[in-house]
Amino acid sequence: MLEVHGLTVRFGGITALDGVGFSVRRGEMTGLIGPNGAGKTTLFNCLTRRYDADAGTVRYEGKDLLAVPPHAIAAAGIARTFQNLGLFPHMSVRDNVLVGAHHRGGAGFLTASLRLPRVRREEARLRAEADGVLDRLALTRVADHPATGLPFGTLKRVELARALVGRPELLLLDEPVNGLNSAEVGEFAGTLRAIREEFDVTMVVVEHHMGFVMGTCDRVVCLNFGRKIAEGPPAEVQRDPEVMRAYLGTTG
Amino acid sequence: MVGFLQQVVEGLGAGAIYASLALALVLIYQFTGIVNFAQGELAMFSAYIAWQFTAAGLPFWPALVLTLAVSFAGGMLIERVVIRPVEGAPELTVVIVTVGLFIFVNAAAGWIWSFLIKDFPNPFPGGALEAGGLSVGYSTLGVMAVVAVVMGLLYLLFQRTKVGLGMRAVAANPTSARLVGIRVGWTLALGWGLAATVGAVSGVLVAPLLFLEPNMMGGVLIYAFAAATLGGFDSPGGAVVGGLVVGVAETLAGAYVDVIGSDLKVGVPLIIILCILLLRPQGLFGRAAVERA
Amino acid sequence: GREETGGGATTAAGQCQGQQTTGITDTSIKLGGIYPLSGPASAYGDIPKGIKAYFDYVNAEKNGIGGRKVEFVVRDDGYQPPKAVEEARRLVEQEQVFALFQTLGTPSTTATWDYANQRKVPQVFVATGASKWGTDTAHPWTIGWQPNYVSEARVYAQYLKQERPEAKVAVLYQNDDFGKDLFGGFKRAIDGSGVTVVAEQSYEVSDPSVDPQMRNLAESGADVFLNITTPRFGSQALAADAKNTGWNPLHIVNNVAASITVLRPVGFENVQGIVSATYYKDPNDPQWKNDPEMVLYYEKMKQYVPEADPTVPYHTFGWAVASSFHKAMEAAKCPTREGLRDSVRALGGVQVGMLLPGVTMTTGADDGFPIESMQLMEFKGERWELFGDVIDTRKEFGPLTD
Amino acid sequence: MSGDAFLAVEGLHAGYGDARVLHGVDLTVGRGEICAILGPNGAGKTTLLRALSGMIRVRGDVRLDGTGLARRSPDALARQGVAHVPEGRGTFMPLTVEENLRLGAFVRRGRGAVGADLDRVCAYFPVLRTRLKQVAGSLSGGEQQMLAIGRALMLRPRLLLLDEPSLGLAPLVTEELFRIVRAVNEEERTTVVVVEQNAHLALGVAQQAHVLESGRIVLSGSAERIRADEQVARSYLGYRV
Amino acid sequence: MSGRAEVTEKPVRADAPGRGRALARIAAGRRRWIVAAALLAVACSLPFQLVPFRVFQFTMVLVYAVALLGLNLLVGHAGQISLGHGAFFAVGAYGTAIMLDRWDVPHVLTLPAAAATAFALGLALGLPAMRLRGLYLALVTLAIAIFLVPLLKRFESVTGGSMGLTLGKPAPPAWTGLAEDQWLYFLALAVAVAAFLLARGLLHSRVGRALHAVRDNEAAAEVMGVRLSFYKTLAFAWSAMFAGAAGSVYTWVIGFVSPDSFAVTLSITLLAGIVVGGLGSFSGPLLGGLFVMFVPGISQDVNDAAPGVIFGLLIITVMYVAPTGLAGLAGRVARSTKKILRKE
Ligand SMILES: Nc1ncnc2c1ncn2[C@@H]1O[C@H](COP(=O)(O)OP(=O)(O)OP(=O)(O)O)[C@@H](O)[C@H]1O
Ligand SMILES: Nc1ncnc2c1ncn2[C@@H]1O[C@H](COP(=O)(O)OP(=O)(O)OP(=O)(O)O)[C@@H](O)[C@H]1O
Ligand SMILES: [Mg+2]
Ligand SMILES: [Mg+2]
Repeated sequence: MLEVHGLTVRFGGITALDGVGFSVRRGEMTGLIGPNGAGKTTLFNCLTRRYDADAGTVRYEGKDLLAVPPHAIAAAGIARTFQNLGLFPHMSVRDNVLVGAHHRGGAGFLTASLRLPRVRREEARLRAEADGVLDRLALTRVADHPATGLPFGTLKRVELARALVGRPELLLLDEPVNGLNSAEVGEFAGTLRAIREEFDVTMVVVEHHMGFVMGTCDRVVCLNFGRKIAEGPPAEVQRDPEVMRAYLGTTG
Repeated sequence: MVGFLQQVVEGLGAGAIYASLALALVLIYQFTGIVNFAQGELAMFSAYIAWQFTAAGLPFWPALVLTLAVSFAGGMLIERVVIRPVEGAPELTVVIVTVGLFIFVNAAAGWIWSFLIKDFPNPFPGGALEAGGLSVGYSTLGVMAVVAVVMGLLYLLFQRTKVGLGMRAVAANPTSARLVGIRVGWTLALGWGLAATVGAVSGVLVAPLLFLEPNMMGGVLIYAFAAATLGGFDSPGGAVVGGLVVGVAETLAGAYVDVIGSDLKVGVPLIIILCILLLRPQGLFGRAAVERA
Repeated sequence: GREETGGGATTAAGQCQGQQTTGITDTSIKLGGIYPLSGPASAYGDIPKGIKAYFDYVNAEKNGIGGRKVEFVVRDDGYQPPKAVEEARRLVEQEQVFALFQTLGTPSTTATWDYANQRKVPQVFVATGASKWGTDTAHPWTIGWQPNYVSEARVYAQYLKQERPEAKVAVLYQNDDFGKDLFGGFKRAIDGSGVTVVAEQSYEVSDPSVDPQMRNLAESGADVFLNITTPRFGSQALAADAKNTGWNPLHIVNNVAASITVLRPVGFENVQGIVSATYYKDPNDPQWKNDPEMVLYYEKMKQYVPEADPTVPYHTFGWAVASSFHKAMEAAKCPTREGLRDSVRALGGVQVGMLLPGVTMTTGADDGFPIESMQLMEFKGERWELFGDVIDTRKEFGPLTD
Repeated sequence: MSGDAFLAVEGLHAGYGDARVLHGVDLTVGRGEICAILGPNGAGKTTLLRALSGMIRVRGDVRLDGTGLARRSPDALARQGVAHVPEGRGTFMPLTVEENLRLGAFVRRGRGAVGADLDRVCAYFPVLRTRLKQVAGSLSGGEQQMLAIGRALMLRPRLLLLDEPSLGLAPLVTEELFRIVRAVNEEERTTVVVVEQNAHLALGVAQQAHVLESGRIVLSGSAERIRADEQVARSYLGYRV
Repeated sequence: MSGRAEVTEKPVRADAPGRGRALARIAAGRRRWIVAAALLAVACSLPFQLVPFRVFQFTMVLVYAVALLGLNLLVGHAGQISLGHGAFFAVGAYGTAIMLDRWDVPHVLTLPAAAATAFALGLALGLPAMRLRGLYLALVTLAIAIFLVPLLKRFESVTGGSMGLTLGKPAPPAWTGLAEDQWLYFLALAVAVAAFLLARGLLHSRVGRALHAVRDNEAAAEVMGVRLSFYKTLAFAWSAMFAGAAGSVYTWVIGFVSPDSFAVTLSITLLAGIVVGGLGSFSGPLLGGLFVMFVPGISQDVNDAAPGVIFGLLIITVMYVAPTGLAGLAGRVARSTKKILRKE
């Protein structure tokens, strides 16, 4: 479904990604790990066209993803969450989630301002769907709360809901279990597995929580200094000496 | 050719005036992140204070020193009394407060000193330096020199001093600034005080050239905005270069492009700014904000 | 209340029967004025202080105008026409004024005169010199006072035609109704003579400085410079002319910027020999030091508006226009709005103390301009020196039609 | 224990506007101790640290080394030697990494000592040394987290408040982090309050620990006792790294 | 809107409380309609209760409210600052004036034409301008507003130059039996209500959310599929359109346009009006209109020697008391009275 080839991104003197290549199969859950500053988030930013690649190709469902304009990524079926949260602070949780469904609506300035029946129907449909996802992620109670002032863990869930309501085929999660205690991580891992079935979505997850990665991912890619240093089933990567040296340390 | 060069020189002279106020704008923007609409009026008010001192019989230079001191204190006071209550409010709220301040100061000056033009002493000699057919007024040279000095001092302040670092930290993230022990309130007040002082320098430079009355700085403010926008709102050097570019462009366009004429010459800086900003949205010397998802 | 007429005890009887008496009783008369007390034009906001001083003095010491105490309500329009409309309506409908006495500025007056004329409210002695107040026939209730800008332009044109028949003139003018009117009048007045305009530059009130314009004008090598500006720009233009030693034209400055207060900051040594024209007395001019009206003015200003500075010429202007109103009201046959309307249109050589000797107010069926005479003056030493005769532009150029 | 209480908190109430979050928290931390706070998502851990560093208004008594601190502003507390690594890191985005670090030592005097500490922090987190002139906003999430910790250490604090310091750090760095915390604690007798989801590591360095739930402390004790608690084990120690 | 929602949050099932809240929302929605209807009724009765001069004042309040509604769309909802909206107001006003003056276009037709002109101009200027951020955009729009004044003076044959144009006002049809002031008031009211409904529709939709998203976090909005340039440019154009429509009604009401009526002060007044009224709120434009209309007069009543001193102080004070605008203040007051009432 996703094929990354020789992807390189530079910022001034820093090479954040250096010829990275891997592929993701449909339905698979891929873990992306690596030391801080290895280029994981940068890779996500490339896939969602926030950054331009200096070299390399990305094919998504056979299309050249790097030729897709940033705002069309969502419609192409890719959604993501952000490492440091990318919510809309002055909007309610529900509205935040509804923005995730933006590309699925068709109302324009004129039709919306006139409140045509078509627009109302579409609005009602998306609202129902958003409420469904909020419910699914146990966010109903905070649906009308503005997206500031909620605990970090909750906000991470709001981001997930926002991504899901866009009905993505490929979901990119950047450190989703940050700030959760281990029981919550376990719960979240369960939710994620269920969602994967329910929404039939392929996922790439960046995470430093190795328990979570080992427990949920089918395959793991490890980056270091912008280069891929390992790829394979979690248990294998975990034992990889270079991964241990660069990333996991001894307790791995 | 000499005529052309002379126009350029005159444009630089006008530009230096715009730059002088732009420096104060940039200063405030640097550490509060707002544009201060009242900056020009505060400069005008400082000029009146200087006038009041000289009218009371003080010689120019002591009057100037006193004025700078009063302006500094006044700037700090304004921050404490007027800006402080809206600290932390949305940015536009603060901007509108400065609009209110603009209206207030302008009206107050008229009320106190009337709208009659005041006789303001010129600190620089009247003549002009003649060289190669060009003539540059001593006051123009004086203004340029002062602006250059102020710019240099501001640069040192921002980049080389702890106070400057603290100010930039406050602008970047007031909450964190507090956490590392910066007295945010006082830093902001200090910033306003400094900006008012720089503004006072501008007002005193401008008053003998444009003639002192309450509306003196209105037009200058507009051009100072243009200068700061062009140069980048976070760079003192940019403000000065921006001011000079605006001054020269406007002068030349008014003089040589007939369709523009003197009535539409205000449009020239506009077009330059648009063109430059489209290429560099952060202004000529401004730093682009780093954005990470 | 929303009644149309009859605000007070009716004093209209006989031939005045049935005329409007809103705002006037046997003991009072209520006037409303609109000025920019705030905003960029607030310098003109000093005018009503002079008016107030005059009316307070008349009320207290002369038992008002013909026994009627004057109440003068001032409203602020910030020099914005929509605000002027609002304030005019407030004065007429809520304050129930007898007349609008002075609305300042061409735009504000233009925005309100349809209303005033529809409601048949006198709008007298408006504070703007546009020529349309006198030439327009559809607005009989509105009339100006000060010499219109075209007349003033004619005075300068006349002077040049006589003294410098071959003059090449450079003009700086404010790009608004005032500058355009005066400059347009000048161009028409020199039409067909040897006097020519060789360079013109305009400026906006929002410009910081007119230095660039002055530079361009200097290049023209003109031998006369006509300075059509408001005070601060007037000073700037005078200073620029003085600074430029390579260009020494005859400098004519228009009346609006001719006050001593505009010249002083430039330095008297730099403004010797400049020419202007005037119609009322400058409070800063030593030659009026012992003039009885000026003495009275200083005394009453100090007495009734002690916080105002009597040397501000706008105060003097206000005093002059208020005393002009006094005369016009006294001359009215009926103490009614119609009476005032007719009176201001039938002034016959009315003398007003604060006007220059020889300058009088005259209007008639075919003449809607109360003051049309001015006298030229030249700056010498520390004061203006009047020279030549008072020029009655009506006589010289014929009535103004437009 | 309370005989040498360096930080003593009594009946602490705090919240945001109408929302009350902490309902009377009592807590003492001995001089030179490390104290770990555990608790579920939304329990009020961040709020507690914010209250301790003066970022939010509080009701109740907070004493640092005997002096009352409640209602002091964060900058005053920083001058008292309280350093806070806040949730969200509080990076000065447009400033360089070096400027960020130097700001950590803003209230200290003596250029030399500050320079030495800069070196020390760079030794702790070698990535930062290579990035000193880089704009801090462009750092990766984990790098910014290191920067935040480094900035707090630059103060040479007497009391160090760490809000989920391991957030976004790679496992190797997380371990290193706790070694650093212990080292700082031992070398400088810095008292530390650490909120941490990685309970294993936190309890590993801490002498005492508290569990916060819904704004109340529901369990306190020595680190070993807490570690042994069954409920804690289920909630916080389940997933082993 | 829901400042008091539960904040202590634990993963919960959505059940009764969720449903109850939905019901409450519907009830609140109905209440809002009742309030709106009452407000409209009051608005319709105003011209029969007040002296013509007051009616005129309220007509102008509505004119400003329409312009502020547009500005609110841009500044409050899309987060883009414009210091040049007076220019679009002027374009609408002058467009109408020129149509009336040169071609005798019937009054009603001038409004859509003027609004369309402003829209087109907004679009044309929005395309390049929307590449700019915050302050830079604000200052470029300010420059546009400044430039417009000499431009209007330059093309004297069309615009009447600095003398401006004087125009006739729309006459009330005989069947209405209304006076001119009342008729103008109702025209302005109709335009305001229409503008309000349009803006409401816009904001309670996908488009409105997209604008809010752009305002709050551009990067995230784009990832969600919001095309930044499109939404920013169209928000600018729509906002210009509202300002243009307001300008058109202005010309009907005042019957006179001149360049000096549309100087920079107008643009700054508009921005101040919407910030004082309350950015991003529905009542903000109306409250802002009331402020812009009535406060200068009040200032003069307090101090007629220098009304600016009072006006400036009032702006500062309002921002001090109500940093999020009068609408926010009104909301706070309403909430706390409700709370007090409930406690009784
Ligand atoms: N806009 C930018 N400008 C300059 N450098 C950048 C920029 N974005 C990323 N970098 C650099 O690229 C490197 C990779 O960053 P990235 O955010 O991809 O790391 P990461 O693998 O996600 O790390 P972490 O686990 O800490 O989140 C970092 O060293 C960072 O400093
Ligand atoms: N800025 C704020 N405004 C309003 N409410 C807030 C704010 N910050 C936190 N809260 C509320 O305070 C409560 C406690 O939050 P806090 O952030 O202290 O929890 P936490 O234990 O740190 O959770 P986490 O593990 O997710 O970081 C939450 O219910 C939250 O909604
Ligand atoms: Mg990352
Ligand atoms: Mg927290």
